[in-house]
Amino acid sequence: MMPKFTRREFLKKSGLLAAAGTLALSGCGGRGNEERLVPFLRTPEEQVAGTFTYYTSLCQMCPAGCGILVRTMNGRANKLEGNPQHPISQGRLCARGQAGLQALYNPDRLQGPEVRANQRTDPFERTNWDEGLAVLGQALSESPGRIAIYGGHLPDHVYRVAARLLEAAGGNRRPTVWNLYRAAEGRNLLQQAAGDILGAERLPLFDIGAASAVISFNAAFLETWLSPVQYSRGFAELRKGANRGSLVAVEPRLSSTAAVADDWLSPPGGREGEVALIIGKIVLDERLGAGDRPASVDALFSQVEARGLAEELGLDFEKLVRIARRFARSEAPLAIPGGGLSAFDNAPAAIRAVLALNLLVGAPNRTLFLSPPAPAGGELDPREEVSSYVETAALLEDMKAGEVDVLLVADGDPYHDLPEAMGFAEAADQVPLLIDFSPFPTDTSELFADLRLPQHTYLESWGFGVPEPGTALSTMTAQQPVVPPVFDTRSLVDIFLAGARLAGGTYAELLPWEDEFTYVRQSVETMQQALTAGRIQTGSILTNDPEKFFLEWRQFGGWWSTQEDRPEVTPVVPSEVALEQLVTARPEEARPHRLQIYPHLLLAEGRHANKAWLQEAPDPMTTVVWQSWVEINPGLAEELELKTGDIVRVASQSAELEVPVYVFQGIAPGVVGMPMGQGHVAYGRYANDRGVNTVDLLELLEVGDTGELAWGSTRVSIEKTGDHDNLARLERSDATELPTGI
Amino acid sequence: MSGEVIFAVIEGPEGIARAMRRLSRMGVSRKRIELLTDIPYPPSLMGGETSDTRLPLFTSLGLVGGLALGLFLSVGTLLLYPLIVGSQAVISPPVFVIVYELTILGLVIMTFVGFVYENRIRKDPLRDWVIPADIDGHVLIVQVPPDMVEGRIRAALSEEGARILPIEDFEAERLEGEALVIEREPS
Amino acid sequence: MARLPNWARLPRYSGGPTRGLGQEAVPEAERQLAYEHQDERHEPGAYSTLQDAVADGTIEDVPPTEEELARMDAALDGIVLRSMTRVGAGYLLLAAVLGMGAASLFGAWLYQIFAGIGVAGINRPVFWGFYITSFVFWIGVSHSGTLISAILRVLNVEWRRPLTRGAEAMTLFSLMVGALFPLIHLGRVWKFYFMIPYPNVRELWPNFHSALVWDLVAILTYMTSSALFLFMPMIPDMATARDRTTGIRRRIYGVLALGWRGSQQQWHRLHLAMKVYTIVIIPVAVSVHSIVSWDFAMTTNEGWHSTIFAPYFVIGAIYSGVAALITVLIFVRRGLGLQDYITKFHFDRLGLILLAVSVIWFYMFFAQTLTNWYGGNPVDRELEHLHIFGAMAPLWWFMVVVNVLLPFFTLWFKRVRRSLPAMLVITILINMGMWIERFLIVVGSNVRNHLPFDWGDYTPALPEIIIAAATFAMFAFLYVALSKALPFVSLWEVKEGWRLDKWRTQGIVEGETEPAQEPRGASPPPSENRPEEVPA
Amino acid sequence: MVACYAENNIATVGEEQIQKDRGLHWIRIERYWKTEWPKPRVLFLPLLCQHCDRAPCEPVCPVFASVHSDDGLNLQVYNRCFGTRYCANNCPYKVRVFNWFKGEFPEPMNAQLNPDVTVRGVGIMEKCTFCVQRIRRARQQARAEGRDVLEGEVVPACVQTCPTGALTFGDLNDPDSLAARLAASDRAYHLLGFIDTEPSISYLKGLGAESG
Repeated sequence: MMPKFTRREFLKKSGLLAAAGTLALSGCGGRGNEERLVPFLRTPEEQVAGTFTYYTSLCQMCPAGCGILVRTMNGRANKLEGNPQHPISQGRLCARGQAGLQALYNPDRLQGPEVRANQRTDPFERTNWDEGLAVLGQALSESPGRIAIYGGHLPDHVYRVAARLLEAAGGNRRPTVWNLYRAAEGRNLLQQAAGDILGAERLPLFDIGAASAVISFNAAFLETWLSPVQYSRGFAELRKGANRGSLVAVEPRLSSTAAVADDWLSPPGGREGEVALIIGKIVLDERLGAGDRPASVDALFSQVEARGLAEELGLDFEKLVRIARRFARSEAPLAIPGGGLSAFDNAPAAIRAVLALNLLVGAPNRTLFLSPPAPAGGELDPREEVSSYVETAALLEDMKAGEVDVLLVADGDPYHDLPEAMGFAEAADQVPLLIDFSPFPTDTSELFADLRLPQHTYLESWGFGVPEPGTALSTMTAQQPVVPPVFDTRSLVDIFLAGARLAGGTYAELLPWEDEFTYVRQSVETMQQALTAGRIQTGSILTNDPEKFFLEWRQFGGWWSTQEDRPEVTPVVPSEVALEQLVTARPEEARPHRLQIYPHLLLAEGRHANKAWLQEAPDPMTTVVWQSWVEINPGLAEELELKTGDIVRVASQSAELEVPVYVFQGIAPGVVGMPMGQGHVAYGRYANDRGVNTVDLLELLEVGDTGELAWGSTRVSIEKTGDHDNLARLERSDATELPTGI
Repeated sequence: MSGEVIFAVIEGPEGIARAMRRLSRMGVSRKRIELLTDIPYPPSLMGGETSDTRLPLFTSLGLVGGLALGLFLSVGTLLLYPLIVGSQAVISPPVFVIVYELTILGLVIMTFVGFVYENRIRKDPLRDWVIPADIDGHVLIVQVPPDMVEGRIRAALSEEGARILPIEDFEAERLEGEALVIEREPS
Repeated sequence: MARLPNWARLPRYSGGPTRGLGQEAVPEAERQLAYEHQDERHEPGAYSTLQDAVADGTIEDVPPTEEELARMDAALDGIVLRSMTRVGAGYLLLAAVLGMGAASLFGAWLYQIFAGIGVAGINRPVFWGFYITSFVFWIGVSHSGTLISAILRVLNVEWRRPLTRGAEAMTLFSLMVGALFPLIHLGRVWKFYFMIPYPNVRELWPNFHSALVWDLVAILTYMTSSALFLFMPMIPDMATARDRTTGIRRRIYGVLALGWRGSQQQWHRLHLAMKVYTIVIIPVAVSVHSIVSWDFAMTTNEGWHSTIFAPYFVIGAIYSGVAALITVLIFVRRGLGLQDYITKFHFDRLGLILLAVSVIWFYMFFAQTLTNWYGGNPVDRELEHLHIFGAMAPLWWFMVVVNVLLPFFTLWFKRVRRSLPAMLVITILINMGMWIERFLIVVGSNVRNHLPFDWGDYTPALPEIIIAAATFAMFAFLYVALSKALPFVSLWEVKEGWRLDKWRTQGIVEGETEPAQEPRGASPPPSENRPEEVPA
Repeated sequence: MVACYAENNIATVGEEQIQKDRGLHWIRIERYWKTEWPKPRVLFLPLLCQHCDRAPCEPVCPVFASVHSDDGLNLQVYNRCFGTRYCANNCPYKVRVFNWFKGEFPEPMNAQLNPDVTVRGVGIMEKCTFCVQRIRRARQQARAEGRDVLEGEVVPACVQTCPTGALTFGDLNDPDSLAARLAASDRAYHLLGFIDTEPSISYLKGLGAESG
């Protein structure tokens, strides 16, 4: 029998032979050359091994859609970098993007399809793709109208296929894309408010780089909000040069965005919108409003009793005056209504108030724009749309009612990511067939899935993305496999297409593509046709040859316009931003603290908890790693006799968690802060049994009639347990003074 | 080496002192007398200094050798393979700590080597004789000068209270204790 | 006028006939003489009372006769050689227990090597912990022996004679123990040879700018010197052992005796070599601990970067060394039955030295602390605050109490100095304090630095604790094991001392430290000793 | 930070080791509170190896594992290091980190390792290298093309990835380079300058526009 002799082994052996040869030769030459080959006197850094090959691709570690470069050697990816030419990333990449390699090479990845025979408590057994796909195909064909797809983030090309799949299945469902991270982005509410004020229901484009004075209303735009890399570049632009722009942050918890701001205002949570009103009133009073502002906008602010309101919010009015003056007098002011505003039941009013402040100072079309349309117009739709909370809850209700026969978990980990009170566990128990497509074992798949069909990571599959909010350059980013698949996995689109083929009927009609590559290729051609049809004349790729276009599209990492294309904002002034709507208060004596939950800078809602790099990278404000924590004001700490690391019981109406305290200088009394992200039970070695799932604390309060979750309105009580945990963090002392000599 | 050898056992330092003086007056050179004692007596009591040793030479050699080695290591090697480290010249004064330590090390080791050499390796006409273990007292070994009569010396020593032992006892002991002390035949 | 009883010099004869050791059985009359003053002898302070009586002339110090001296010699040989040849069950048990203790060190070390250095409690910024603390401690203890014995030799202090061997052995053993620690603390001990200067394949020499290389060389030098310093004067005693044993022992001692016969030449060379060693070893000892201190003082770290460190460490080393010497002598005296050679008088003198050293040490410690405090460097201030009032205050105050107050308020008193239990407690406490002092320097300074973000703390982990504790067992084991092999009292030196004492009293030889005294003995020196009177 | 981990094959050590303060972060952002609640002001201090000209870590290494390169880098030569940790003690910035255990890269995570960078074993000191492998690559490339390394041709991973562009890298010997100009500006200062280690890294004073 021939021994199995893989290529790598061959290389190893030939390398050994070569080394032996060198030694043998040098034996003759006395003080031979083998010492010279790699003398220890030279450091290993002096040596470089081979030449790198770079591939462009698209980062899918968050929904922002940065273009990346992947550095590979010998078929292995070893570094991700920002694509310097890509309009969003421009050569930069955030920590989460960097960690994409650990999604690709995660040691806990599923190595192939797995099925479990009967009960959901049975262990999974490996199966092959034919059998797995057969199950999928059968399920699709047998359950028309009773199929649902869930995902926390579905890349545009996947969403499009998934939507078509559901369309073919009938039943009027669209893929459910929702979790707390997406809720914290507040896309839907921002879009709605933009419709109200900026005249188009589209995400606004905040050109921070062009601004000279920015007020951020609860926007963690340097961390997790919408498109952090792009905003960070903008922020760098803002701060650059002699005319260093200013940044004021209005938020109850000092995020790392607020930490680098010039001023931090901490009104009680949910009352940031009122600060916008106060600033607007001051601008009016001082006659600093922009000359070209819509006349009626003044009326929104004129009724505000600024000084009294400031006092009520506990803010220094004189300071607000200074801030307002600087803001309004600056050449290019910009007020950003952040995702944090969507956390409260007055979110629409608050966002409108902030956008109205922009109108007052003349920000529209100077620093405030709308996202450009997709390059191929509607041809590529549907693109990913975030569902509302109510839609998601409705899906769960349907499941509980037994109206869903097949749940396809295309991405994410609903059991972990959705608040416990929504009852995913209960709902999933009622679903006869749950297929999970995550490349990793997840809490959901471990507990509820019947079949696991692991998909490729984004570095192994094809795709495209049309970023939203993009930049002023309309873009279609290329995603391509940069390494051969590490395990026996398939791309999700391929799985869906294969399932559709097996199911036949409408499925095959609506999903006609042979495989993912053909699908992507065709989509690119669609776009190219749209371009050549004359809608956009300039662009990064100037060719009409589809072959060449596709090649260059992959080579440069996508197509993007070379001319800025900013849809004009045509302000619509609302009749009022009712002050009453802004007053949000749910005093509850039994639960004295408002819970401010926020997406973890590195772990997001928890999808990155299985990546060691991201677990080990410290949260910038607390420097905590590998853990959950609750941030409390030093005053409260004193009152409860708590110090950092003491374990407290945090209880809301929905749940009770025990978690270590971090005494945080940057959080107002009455608020406690908790990051999302930990508390997994079956998400691989790096994530399991680590910290708590803070999302479970949330009460299910809705934002008015918008159908969104007021995820910042939960109230909790805090109780000392007497236990202590040496909270793992980088800072070693509670000493807060500055080092000497700085 | 010619001439008879006399072995005398003398009790007590006073007796030895007397015997030594007697021998010296009889004209037996100090070099022909070997005195074996279990503790050191002041030379003034024991017939004067017998400073026939090259130990200082060894010590000096060690000193010079250690110094050279120290200089080579602390200056030479640094010049041979100059690597730059922060805030220090290639040869900086602190490296002379090494020179000092190695100088001392050389000195100490060579002194010991000298000591061993002198005790075990160096040729010494009277050193081949061993004291039998059960002899109580101090042993005086006298090599009779060629121009003297052995009997006279014997008599003189006996007069001073020495017990003259037959040479056969010593030879037997020498064979028995071969591995311990002596490998060489007395010439 | 009463006569100073011979037992004040005479070793207690405490056994039956010692055939096989080449010794005559002691006659009954002799035994009677030995026991004559037994009660008196066991009375606390009797010995010193007698010494005092000699000093003020109420008791006459009559030199022993030659016969008495011969008996004293034989009894001393007997005690020492018997302890080298007799192995009892108690001894074996003790050796086994200590041996297991010492073995646990290597067990823990092996575990650390295979598991990774991380099983120790060290971290960033406390990169050095128990290991370096122990290293400094043991190197410090090693200073006792050589330094005490060399200085006393240089000054010709006669009472040193029964002590030197034990002190020198202590130096060597604690060096052996201490030198293990730089190895134990290495991250990759299997690459230790990187530090040895030889022309290697890596074409690289060690970096002689590094205080650690100084350490290596200095400890090598010190270890060699002190080993030879211990061994050289042992050669005549090895010869004695050779002559009085049989079989394998005889062969081994024969080899170790290096052909010693006791000829005048050899004695002369020995004296010469010892003179060289005695002079040379004092600066070596000083340099070794200076260099150990420079491991710290050469850095930029606050709490370490101090010019006083070299003398401070040296005096600290002598301090803990003298204390350890007293502790060890108490045990050795008991274990080897040397009560008549190592007497309360010795403890009295050593106690005085200890007192003096403790005061000097306190002076240095105070100077160091005061300048740190007064200098106002924020990190120094923080460190002092941490030590004196902060988390490390219990350690610091313990150290101050046992290293400053305790010796000062006890060692002034003769009764304390002559009470062995008191001395045992005091010296053990002093060494605990000195261990803590090293801990406060090594770890206590590393926990704070210029960047408060990187302040740290340190909790020793089990392997570190085991290893640090096991070194004490190892040290004791070396002592116990080698006490069966080596003569722990320098036979010839003690004997020489008795003779010199006698001759000085008789004015035959001049004392080297004191002027020649008038012969005080009742009987004049034998006329035969005068050269001019020697009959023709 | 993560870019640094990816570029330089830094192992993660896990929660327990971080609790023992044994993280291997080559660059860390130290967060200081200039003032505390109720008016907290934060200062972020990115701390990485300062590549001092008069590096205190270098002379103390007994085996020349910490040496100066000809272009002024402060090198750590892993295969020479045997772990005395003396250099780390002597570093005023405490930026040297130590491999207390062997770093783990369970299959298939080993595939992500950068082939240019040695994977360190147990008992070895490591620290920021300014991504020396990138500098070497650029230099070889430039040499092959018979030119000097151009400004901006090479940047360490952290500088490359930092979204806010807070870090600038360049040749201080070239007075026209951006880095040299910034280092010469009035805003530039050296961290712990009083120790006089002559670091290669300059920090720029912030121009805060605080309003009360």
